[in-house]
Amino acid sequence: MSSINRHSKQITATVVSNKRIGQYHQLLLNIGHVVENARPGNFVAISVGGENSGLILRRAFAISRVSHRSDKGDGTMELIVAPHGSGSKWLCSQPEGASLDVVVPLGTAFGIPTEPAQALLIGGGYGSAPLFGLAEVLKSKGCRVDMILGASTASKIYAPIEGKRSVNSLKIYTEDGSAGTLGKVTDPIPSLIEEGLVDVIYSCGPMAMLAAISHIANAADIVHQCAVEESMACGIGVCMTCVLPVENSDGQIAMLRSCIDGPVMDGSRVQWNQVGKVAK
Amino acid sequence: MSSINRHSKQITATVVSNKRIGQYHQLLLNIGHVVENARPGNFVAISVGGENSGLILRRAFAISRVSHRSDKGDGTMELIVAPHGSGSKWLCSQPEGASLDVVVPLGTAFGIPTEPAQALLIGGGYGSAPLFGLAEVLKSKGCRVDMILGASTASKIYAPIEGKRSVNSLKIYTEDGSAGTLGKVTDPIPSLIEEGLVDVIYSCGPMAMLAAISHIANAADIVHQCAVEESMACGIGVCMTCVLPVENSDGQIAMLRSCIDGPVMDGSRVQWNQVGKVAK
Amino acid sequence: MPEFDFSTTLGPAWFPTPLFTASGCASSGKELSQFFPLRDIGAVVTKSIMLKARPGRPTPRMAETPSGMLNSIGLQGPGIDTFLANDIPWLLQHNARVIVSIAGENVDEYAVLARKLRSVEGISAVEVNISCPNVENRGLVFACDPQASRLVVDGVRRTLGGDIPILVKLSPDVTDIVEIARGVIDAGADGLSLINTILGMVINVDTMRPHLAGKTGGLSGPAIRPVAVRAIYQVHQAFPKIPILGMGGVRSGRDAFELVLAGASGVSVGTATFSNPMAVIDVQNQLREILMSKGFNSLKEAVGFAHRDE
Amino acid sequence: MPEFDFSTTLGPAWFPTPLFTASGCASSGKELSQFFPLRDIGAVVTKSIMLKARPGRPTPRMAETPSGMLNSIGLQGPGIDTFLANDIPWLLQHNARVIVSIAGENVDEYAVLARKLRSVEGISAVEVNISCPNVENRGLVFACDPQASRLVVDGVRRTLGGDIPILVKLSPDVTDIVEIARGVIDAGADGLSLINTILGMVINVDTMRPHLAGKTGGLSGPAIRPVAVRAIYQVHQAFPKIPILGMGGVRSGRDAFELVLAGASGVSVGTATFSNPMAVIDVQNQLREILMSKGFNSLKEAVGFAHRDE
Ligand SMILES: Cc1cc2nc3c(=O)[nH]c(=O)nc-3n(C[C@H](O)[C@H](O)[C@H](O)COP(=O)(O)OP(=O)(O)OC[C@H]3O[C@@H](n4cnc5c(N)ncnc54)[C@H](O)[C@@H]3O)c2cc1C
Ligand SMILES: Cc1cc2nc3c(=O)[nH]c(=O)nc-3n(C[C@H](O)[C@H](O)[C@H](O)COP(=O)(O)OP(=O)(O)OC[C@H]3O[C@@H](n4cnc5c(N)ncnc54)[C@H](O)[C@@H]3O)c2cc1C
Ligand SMILES: Cc1cc2nc3c(=O)[nH]c(=O)nc-3n(C[C@H](O)[C@H](O)[C@H](O)COP(=O)(O)O)c2cc1C
Ligand SMILES: Cc1cc2nc3c(=O)[nH]c(=O)nc-3n(C[C@H](O)[C@H](O)[C@H](O)COP(=O)(O)O)c2cc1C
Ligand code: FES
Ligand code: FES
Repeated sequence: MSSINRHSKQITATVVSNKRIGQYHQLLLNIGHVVENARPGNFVAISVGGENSGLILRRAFAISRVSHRSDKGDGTMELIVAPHGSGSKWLCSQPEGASLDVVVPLGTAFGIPTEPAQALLIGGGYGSAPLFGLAEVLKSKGCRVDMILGASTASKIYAPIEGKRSVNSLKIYTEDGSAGTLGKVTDPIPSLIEEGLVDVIYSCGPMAMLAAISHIANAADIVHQCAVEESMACGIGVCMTCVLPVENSDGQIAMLRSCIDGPVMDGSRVQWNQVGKVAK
Repeated sequence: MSSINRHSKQITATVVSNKRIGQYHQLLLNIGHVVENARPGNFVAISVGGENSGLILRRAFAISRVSHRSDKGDGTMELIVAPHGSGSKWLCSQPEGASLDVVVPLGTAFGIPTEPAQALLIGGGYGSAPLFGLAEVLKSKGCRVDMILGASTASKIYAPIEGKRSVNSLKIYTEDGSAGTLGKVTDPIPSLIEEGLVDVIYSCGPMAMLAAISHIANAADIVHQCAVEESMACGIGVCMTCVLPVENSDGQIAMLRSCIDGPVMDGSRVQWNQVGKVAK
Repeated sequence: MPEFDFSTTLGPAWFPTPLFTASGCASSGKELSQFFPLRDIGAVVTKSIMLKARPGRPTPRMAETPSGMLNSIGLQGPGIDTFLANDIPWLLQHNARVIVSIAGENVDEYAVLARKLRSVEGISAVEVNISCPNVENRGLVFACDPQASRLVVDGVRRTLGGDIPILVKLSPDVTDIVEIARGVIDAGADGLSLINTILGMVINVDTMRPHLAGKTGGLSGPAIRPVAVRAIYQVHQAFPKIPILGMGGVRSGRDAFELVLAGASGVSVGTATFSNPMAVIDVQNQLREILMSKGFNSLKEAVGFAHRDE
Repeated sequence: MPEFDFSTTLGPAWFPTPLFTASGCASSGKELSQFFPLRDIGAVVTKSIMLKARPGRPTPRMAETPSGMLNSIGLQGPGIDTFLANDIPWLLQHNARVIVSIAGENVDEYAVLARKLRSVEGISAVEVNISCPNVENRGLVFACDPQASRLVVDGVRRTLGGDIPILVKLSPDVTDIVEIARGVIDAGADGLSLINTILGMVINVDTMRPHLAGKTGGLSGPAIRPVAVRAIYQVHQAFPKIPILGMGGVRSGRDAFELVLAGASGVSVGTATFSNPMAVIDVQNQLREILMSKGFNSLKEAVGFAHRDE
């Protein structure tokens, strides 16, 4: 824990652009050189509603991708935001040039293999966002990157054209068949594993999806790093609202904070069937 | 009372322009044909802070001037806003094109003489705002209009060039002498009265100023219509927070609501020395 | 499909819709009638009226707080006789249903007020505001004293007879609101109004003194909604058959729905009217829409729905 | 001109500044040390620790409300032994001043906790959180029961001896907070912490059930500030010599100043840290500036200043 959030800073970020993509908004924020410390899997926490807001808590969003030009001190970060409730809708309504109060970067990052490996990246809905940044890093380390994205319907698939450059293959599944194959992201995993194409699984998306992937990965004894999403009040480990039951190294179940012991966690240790319950 | 607020409407108004003038902001709002019911002395109540605002009460502002082109259905209303606390500062930060939630018009209006008369208009700080709209109306009725404006310092004097067209004379007083004459708006009143130049006094500004004018007007037995300013929660007469001790026609002191029995009141009836106390 | 039934009952009183003004937030009704026809809502709950005319507290009487406000009006009003002579006839003439809120300085005064109301035709219910200081007991607020609140309700009940339903309005500023509720139900309340304001204070950082002339004031508005929901939930759980008129921070149909799910048969809108003169009507329309979209056939099906399977 | 004196005392304990974390809003301190050096603030008030390790309540544990939030953590923690072995040494090593908050399930447990703390070097004070259910009395919260709260404090006082100052943290969910304060002062409290959260509930309009797994939760944040100011004002008026550690909705120096004027000798920042990791430091700097700009020579001059001339 001691190293978590060591590089976190509360900064004022400017909205460089705000584009609607399907049901999401792609927000590009200038966060300066802080960008250098952002790793795939990290998230940010943003104040919403403006100065006199009655919404007092920050909202958490995964960092999708970053880019920087160290010579100019410029660093941009991309977020993919689904307009859900008041806070995220406010965020989606912010015009170019608006200033945002952001704490960045937060939480754990995806672990990167030290040797080139075959990586399977699985994203549900806006959960695909951080996977594109991850894919770039994996690719640069010489990994093979296969990606599977799913959602209920086509407009909830986030798969930008630029992003596809970093992946070796991309499969899309929708539950209504409006894009890609009719079905779920979990459908093709077993055969990919069987074909020996999967050394490690990375995933991000709804908790039920992460649980299903864990089930498959556990059975095949494949490492599964997943980015979880629990309701967070503080995002920095001080409030204890975001806990999940997770098995310790000594085999005991503890209620760990998904904001600082996560969001990236070892899928095999999360007690998926007990999420929302209390560890005994 | 039954006719008060009969024409009030809750509308969405667009900011046509927002200009800084001295320490104030001049806001021009398009309020459509509602403008036809606005009379000098009326005020408006505006929601502040945006959709998720923790500022739950409307802010009250005097209507400075209105203009309309009935052929186009356009009607604009000008407000002069002092950036005071969170709400008024938010309002002053609204850009051209922003939408505001406004209830308009509210409260009593200045009474207009049925015959041409000599009117003295006295304003303190942003209290001059409604006097320019009033001056136009008085002028159009053939009245002579003398105006005295005062403030602590030059930047708190609001006296637009266009406004000066509707007045026969304009005197300015500042407490630090940075504009006009060093002194208070009350200084010249007695001599004007003595010279027989004053049939009726209209005033708007800080309560202490209104009290001082009332004192002079009472002594000379001159009608004094003043627009008071009390802290208001509702602005429409339902909360009882904005009360002032006022003498009834039957000589009794009652706690009247300055939002619907005002803001324009008969200065001679307000019990200035008991404001903030309770009528016995 | 049967038509949606939006009506509600508070004890023996029937109302076509479950939306009401909150006492003290609609004056006597006239002022709001400039914005919508009063007969369109469930009923107007009038500002608590006392025996004698009262000037109320000195100003400042209000302070805005985060998502809320404090008020300290001190029950300014014309006294019951003037009220009955002027305000009630006006309301009835305009086809408004009326719930009269009463407040007294001692136990007897409540009974006297009830006696004056007894013969008045056309009143739908009486709301007994017991969140006022009992001058006979060191100014202790009736609603904070189980014994005193029981006595007040007992007196009103005996005087009114069984004709006019009695709603008793409780304060959340108590250790155990269920206990206070039990007392007033035993004493004959037909229903409960929950909640009155929460005692608060704002200090003016310029004068460095309490901002309100009355020093403390009552906190209302969205800030207190979670407290209202909790109080309604607790009391409905303890007394599921006693109708509750809920209030506290409601400014949208969604908020009203929350109170209904917790156990409110009717919802009063108070502070929200200050920022939106049409609030009661807007909330009413939104609540109807939400209930229908959730598949309820009537308001009554939704009352206390959050307690199901327990 | 003498230098401005920002220091404060809570009973016999001295602190260089009057700004503290609020219990449960800074975990054990480590996490915040990524954002500022803990020694820069008055002290870290640790999350209430119980005798045994506790997993806390199921999730969801929080809900945002207008200008506030509800929490229902259920005192998750490692138990006092692990806490004393790991957290306290870490804090002291980093030169943080420490106030340890304790919570028990019955009167004895508080005394046992006090015994464990007695021999620990370097603790500035103990905050006794009595806003927890007493398992031996139908789960009634200690702080809502004058007798139980008195017994708890009495036990802690006897066990600790006179060395470590005791602050007792009260709940605002009572009919008369002054009465509860009187009881715990009589039992030996050196100071009071005011206020803990207010009991509330949010109903999830999608599931149409209480949103929190624990159903009710504690309301905190700016929404409750007027209640905190009122409680501090009332208690300071009744016991002007008893130091108060104030908390409830403070997110700026202006807010902290309000609590100080009402009578707080120190101010804890809780929920504001969730939206601003640097909140304690920011509030501290702003408060110092405000006090100086108002012409105070020391914090102490401002404590309770709103009560002057009464
Ligand atoms: C680590 C992490 C990464 C996330 N990444 C993304 C992302 O890349 N894109 C995206 O669109 N969304 C993301 N989310 C979800 C996003 O935080 C919520 O959609 C958002 O907080 C909802 O706020 P609201 O005001 O719109 O909704 P409301 O429902 O009004 O929010 C009310 C409260 O509940 C909390 N809340 C509600 N839903 C969620 C949720 N799903 N997760 C956490 N807290 C919630 C809010 O933070 C707020 O405090 C992420 C969440 C977490 C924890
Ligand atoms: C009838 C009327 C006409 C007014 N006309 C103008 C005008 O033309 N130009 C202008 O700049 N100001 C005018 N004011 C004053 C203006 O309403 C306040 O400056 C404004 O409400 C302050 O809000 P705030 O959020 O900036 O300040 P805050 O101090 O943060 O406000 C807190 C609360 O107190 C109330 N309040 C604070 N100061 C006043 C005040 N002076 N009068 C009434 N309520 C107050 C606010 O409405 C709010 O509810 C008028 C007030 C009234 C009653
Ligand atoms: C200005 C004001 C005056 C009030 N006067 C009364 C009153 O006379 N009698 C009463 O029972 N409640 C009174 N209340 C309390 C409200 O009826 C209501 O219970 C409370 O404000 C919570 O609802 P809200 O948040 O919707 O305002 C008053 C509230 C306000 C804000
Ligand atoms: C998530 C959370 C956890 C809390 N845990 C504790 C606790 O363990 N012990 C305690 O005495 N108070 C606890 N509190 C109450 C706070 O210390 C504080 O009294 C209250 O939140 C009001 O202050 P605030 O508005 O600044 O948060 C907690 C509050 C929150 C929001
Ligand atoms: S969100 Fe506060 S501890 Fe994780
Ligand atoms: S502001 Fe509400 S009655 Fe005047």
